[in-house]
Amino acid sequence: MTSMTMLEAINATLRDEMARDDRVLLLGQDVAQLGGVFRATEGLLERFGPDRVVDMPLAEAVIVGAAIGLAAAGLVPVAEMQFLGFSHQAFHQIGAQLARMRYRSQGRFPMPVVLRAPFGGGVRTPELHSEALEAQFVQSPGLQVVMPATAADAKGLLQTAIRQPDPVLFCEPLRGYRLVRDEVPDGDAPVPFGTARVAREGDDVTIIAWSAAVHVARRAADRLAEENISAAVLDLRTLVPLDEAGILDAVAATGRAVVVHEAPFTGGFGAEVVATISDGAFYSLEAPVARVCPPDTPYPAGKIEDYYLPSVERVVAAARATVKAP
Amino acid sequence: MTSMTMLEAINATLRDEMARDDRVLLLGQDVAQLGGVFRATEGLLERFGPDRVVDMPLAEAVIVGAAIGLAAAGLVPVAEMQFLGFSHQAFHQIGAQLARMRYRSQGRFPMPVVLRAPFGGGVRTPELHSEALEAQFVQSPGLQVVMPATAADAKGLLQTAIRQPDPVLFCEPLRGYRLVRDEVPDGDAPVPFGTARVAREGDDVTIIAWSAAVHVARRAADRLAEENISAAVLDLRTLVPLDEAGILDAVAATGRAVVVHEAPFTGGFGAEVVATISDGAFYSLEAPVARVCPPDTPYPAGKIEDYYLPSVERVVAAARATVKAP
Amino acid sequence: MTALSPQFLPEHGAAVPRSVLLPDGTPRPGVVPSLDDDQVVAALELMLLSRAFDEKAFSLQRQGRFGTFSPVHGQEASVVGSAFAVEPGHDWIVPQYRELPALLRHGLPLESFMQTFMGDPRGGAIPPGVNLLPIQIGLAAQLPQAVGLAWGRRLRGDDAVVLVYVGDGASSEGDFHEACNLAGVLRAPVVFLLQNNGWAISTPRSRQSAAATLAARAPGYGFPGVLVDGNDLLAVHAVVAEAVTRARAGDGPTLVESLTYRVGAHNTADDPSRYVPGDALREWQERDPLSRVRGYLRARGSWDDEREIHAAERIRARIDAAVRVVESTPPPGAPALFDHVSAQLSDRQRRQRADLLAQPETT
Amino acid sequence: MTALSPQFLPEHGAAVPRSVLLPDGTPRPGVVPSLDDDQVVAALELMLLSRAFDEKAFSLQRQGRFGTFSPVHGQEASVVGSAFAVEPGHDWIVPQYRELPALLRHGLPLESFMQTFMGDPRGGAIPPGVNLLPIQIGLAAQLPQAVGLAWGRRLRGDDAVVLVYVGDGASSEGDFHEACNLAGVLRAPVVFLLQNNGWAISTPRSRQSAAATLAARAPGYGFPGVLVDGNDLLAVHAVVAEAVTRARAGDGPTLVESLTYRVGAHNTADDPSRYVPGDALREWQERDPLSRVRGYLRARGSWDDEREIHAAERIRARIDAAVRVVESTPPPGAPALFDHVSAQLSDRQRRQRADLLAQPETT
Ligand SMILES: Cc1ncc(C[n+]2csc(CCOP(=O)(O)OP(=O)(O)O)c2C)c(N)n1
Ligand SMILES: Cc1ncc(C[n+]2csc(CCOP(=O)(O)OP(=O)(O)O)c2C)c(N)n1
Ligand SMILES: [Mg+2]
Ligand SMILES: [Mg+2]
Repeated sequence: MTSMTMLEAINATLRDEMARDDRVLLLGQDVAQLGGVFRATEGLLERFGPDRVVDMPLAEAVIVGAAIGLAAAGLVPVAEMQFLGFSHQAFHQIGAQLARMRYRSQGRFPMPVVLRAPFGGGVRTPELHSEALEAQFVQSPGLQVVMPATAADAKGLLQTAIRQPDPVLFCEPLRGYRLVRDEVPDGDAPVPFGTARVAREGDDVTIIAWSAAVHVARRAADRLAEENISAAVLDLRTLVPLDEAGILDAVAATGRAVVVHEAPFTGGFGAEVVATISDGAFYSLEAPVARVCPPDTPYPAGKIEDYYLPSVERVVAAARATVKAP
Repeated sequence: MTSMTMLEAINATLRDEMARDDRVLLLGQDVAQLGGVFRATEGLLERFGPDRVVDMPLAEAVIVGAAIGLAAAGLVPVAEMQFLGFSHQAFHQIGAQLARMRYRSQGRFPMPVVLRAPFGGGVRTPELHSEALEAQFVQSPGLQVVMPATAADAKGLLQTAIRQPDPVLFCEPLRGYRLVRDEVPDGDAPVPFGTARVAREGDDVTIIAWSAAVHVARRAADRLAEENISAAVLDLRTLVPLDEAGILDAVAATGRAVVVHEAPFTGGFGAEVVATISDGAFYSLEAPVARVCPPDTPYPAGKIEDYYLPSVERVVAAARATVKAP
Repeated sequence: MTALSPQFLPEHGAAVPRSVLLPDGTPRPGVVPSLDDDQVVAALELMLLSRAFDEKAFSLQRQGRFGTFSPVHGQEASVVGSAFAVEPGHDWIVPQYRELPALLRHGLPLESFMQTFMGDPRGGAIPPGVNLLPIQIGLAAQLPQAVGLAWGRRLRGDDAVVLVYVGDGASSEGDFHEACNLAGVLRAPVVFLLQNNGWAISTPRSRQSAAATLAARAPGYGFPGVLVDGNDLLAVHAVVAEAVTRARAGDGPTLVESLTYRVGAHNTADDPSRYVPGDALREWQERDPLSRVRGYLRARGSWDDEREIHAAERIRARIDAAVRVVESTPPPGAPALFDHVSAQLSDRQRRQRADLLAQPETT
Repeated sequence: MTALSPQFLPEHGAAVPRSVLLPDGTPRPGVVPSLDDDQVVAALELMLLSRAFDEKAFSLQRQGRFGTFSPVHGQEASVVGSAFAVEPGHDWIVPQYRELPALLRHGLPLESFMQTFMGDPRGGAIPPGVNLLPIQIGLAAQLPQAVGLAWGRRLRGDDAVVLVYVGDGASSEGDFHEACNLAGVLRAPVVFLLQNNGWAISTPRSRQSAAATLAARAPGYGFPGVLVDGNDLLAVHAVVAEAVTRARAGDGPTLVESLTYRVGAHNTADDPSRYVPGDALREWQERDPLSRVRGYLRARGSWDDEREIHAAERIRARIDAAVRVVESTPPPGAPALFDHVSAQLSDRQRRQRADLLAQPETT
């Protein structure tokens, strides 16, 4: 085990995967010479050379499109979207192309492509850099959506993402890059997709979250403990595939749940979590599942960002209300 | 009242709105000379001339982007995406630009823009023409998502879409263009957004749907009636804004509900409907809300399309199971 | 203040198309054909097959036995001439959707192509060793993929060239620009074959772009651009072959604008009489690419009526056989929804699959 | 087979930048400046303001009083020279994000600009009569909008011209292509001012495109393209003024590539020493656009040390006043999340708003 920030874990994992498999190559804006605007790819150009760490022109669609072609040529591209918000420029290459290529070609062209994309609030970015857009990608059958919350999972899920043969959108929380630090297993430790992680045990209510919101949920659970409310925290890790059984078990154990995320309320992935619980745990549910998430407004400017994002207080309040519900 | 197909209703409404307000103009691929690949804009070039009915180059992003600029210049653009699937090429101009322009400019530039887009299954189109993508657009705060099921609503909702000052994604069901025919009110009959329509009364279960799926729901309700199950059908008409009160009332009346849509299961807007019901009608709900929708697979080729789309039989089976649930 | 006026003017985008054959098939003095007679005969037979298939597809479609199909009619020299400049099994072809004969030459079974247009997902299967990406419905989306493929093959150490097709309409998409620009930066071994057939459904080329030629875009990406008479098999072949040679040698991409014409409907659902001016159509009909090749070969004694009749028979037999095969193939069932979606289905997908198979029959 | 080789070659994209002033500010023989001395003085003062603001912004940012900001340093002639060619209150400017002095000249309060970079949504407000679209973070997305705006103003019957800025990096986006192409088709009254400052964050121009110049793309859209020395205020002004005249007269768009250099960091979060070669930087520092204008005006007796000192004082006072105003403005509260989202909030949004206001304080 080594203590690492998420950024360090991602950088080290990219390095190790590139060393392990010479078909792996990185492409994106500013990933080579600069080592990425957040230094996620720092040192990799020097180590692996310009054929494997490639600065691309400023054009997201051709970054994803080229990754599709590279995969068809037998390579394993890991492409960076400088920010998830700018993956919109490549949206037509993702759901309709990348995610469907295996299906369209009836298996001839599997797409072992990883799209890494930082996102998420709390760091006062300029406009369009922080949006939590995960729910816009889950309706692209064939695409897996991965959202690590810890440095250990950043490594384990990125190993899996690079090694398995289907496309992955790998969302990295900006807030976690340097602030999240935890013990990362050394060597091979791939984390299978579709296995949620119990981040904290608890009996009274289950708080379900992913990415940076997991840490909000944990802090809320700490706060709830002071009120003698025992809150479990479930970190989904991957939205597609979804660990339905893990969710249902966790909710069955407490009978009450709260979902927390950074995307706007209406149509956020929280709705899918609520619906999944409603489908599978209807009869064990004792109160409606609360959703703590931003309102249906555009991601705001820095000075009012804290009002928008789910706060520890709001999660605590929602959990408390859920527990107190008849 | 005049009996019309949806296509006729749309064509007539565009014509009348253009006659009413000379700021309204149409732009899109093949909308002028050809009158649209489905003839939705037939005759409008002849009537209003080439400054108001404009054939655009084959580039969706610039169609939406230009509409933004036209609106900033004081016009009321109605832009056609030839198929909703190709709005992906313009995705970055929709959520991050069109939907946010009023907010970004703090009210200086309202965006009275309508994006019309045919979509939906059942007509054996080539790839990428049929996908139900509505859930990918509901996470764009500022954008309204409108999904008429009838010719009357196609008119009434399109009138509202053109006359109110904020951007609208107006999704037109391909299957309904010529097959759906009903009585359309003459003259002014705008249908307010956010008001669901009770398409059929019923006591035992509420089937909630939008767009072409409303007709599947109605046929299922007919079938259920033969089994002495009285099913109500609620047509949401608009997903954003959502008629939460209408949904809750309809579900409270029966205590049981089924949601039907053409988009894939995971993260489809059905999840939001289930979550909305769970939030607001938890204690009156007697069984889990069933979701009848396609599996999490790519929109398929024509020969297997019928297995994919929600069928009358599947809706009937789901409603029956919901009613029989303890 | 002329010392400050633009260095680049619209008229700099103009060019006279390169050509080899005069309209009657006579070679221009001094040009050496880049294909020998056997090759030209093979090319002509492929063009004839394409023309015959267009007709068959229309008639099947009218009988409800075929889906929406876009004929090649008028563009046969453009498609076949270019396809003959790359090597099946080694080079790659990345199609738009109107290039049937190129796909056949590269090894796609006619049956697969037909299945696709009959709504059978299994038509998408591309046999191993057949170097094609699937046909593309999302216009221009194939171009970034083609550049990545060319780049990737070079990284993998082979000298394959990628020939990618795109229409005049699709060339207005952002993907066209992004792909050309990246190809220039990487000097990727790719040839962009822009088929300017005058139309994007009902939108004429003049309304698609104000550029004098689309080939003129190439210097803006740092590589050569060439305008060629797209109804001239030998000219298209020669120009593309030269581009392929450059690409293979590591000298980067070329943009080839093949000036041709869609002689007929956009597809089986289209009514071109609503927008195509009659005289333009007649003029281009007279410039039929098949006649030109026939004229060329006849003058060289390599083609005659008898050969034409035999070719037509063989072609009809091949097409009829393919129709029989695909029409007698049992339709795919519901499980096909889940085939090839991903290497492994998720728990949820497995449950969906089971539920679906347990469902009552669909009506 | 040279008779068939490409008509368009990479080298056709090369050009020598248009210029008016030599590096020391001496006008080239024979060129008549397009701005009178009062105008040039006003332009210089705006350039000085811009330079001073860059410094202020960096120091405020270091103190945590300002957000991520992209300085104009090195590009002042390019931004100011072009902005002086359009008429505030009549013509429109559509910015990318690195054009502060152009926005100021068109009437945006410095305070608004600062508010934006301090994370206050109210900074986005553009006063009525100030003809600007908001700054753009989604690169190149402003270009289609600018074309629509130009088209729309013409439809509304006025002869306004739209001047839209775009970076060399952003010019690789599909939106660049789609917008230029549509502008050509419509002959829209728009001037594309491409600021080629050598970098897109760490990506050098040579890695952004293989084109010899980016102005060479214009013929591919059917309109003129011009390469101009972007560090030469008078050359940029003259070239853009000519383009504006053309646009206003109905003769369509122009692509102006302004060749300049980002002398410093991409933004306050960037460390250019990781990638900018020192000699290039020094070379461009010597070609400082401000010095050139100073030299020009001094030689004409219209500028001296005293004027410089006075200007600096006025500028400092203006900036300090703006800082005071914005720092003493009470911060926006939670309700600002909902302001200007739409004409009317939905029931759901109203409930969300009420819930949020009833929530405990956020930490
Ligand atoms: C991205 C996208 N937008 C729109 C369409 C609808 N569409 C199908 S074919 C076509 C015209 C294509 O014109 P062109 O590229 O010139 O090819 P051609 O049909 O002439 O071979 C259009 C607009 C599409 N398939 N994809
Ligand atoms: C669509 C999009 N992709 C990526 C980014 C991230 N980004 C911000 S500035 C920048 C470089 C811009 O370069 P250029 O257009 O040359 O403008 P300059 O900064 O040189 O003025 C990048 C990549 C963005 N803002 N938008
Ligand atoms: Mg065409
Ligand atoms: Mg730049």
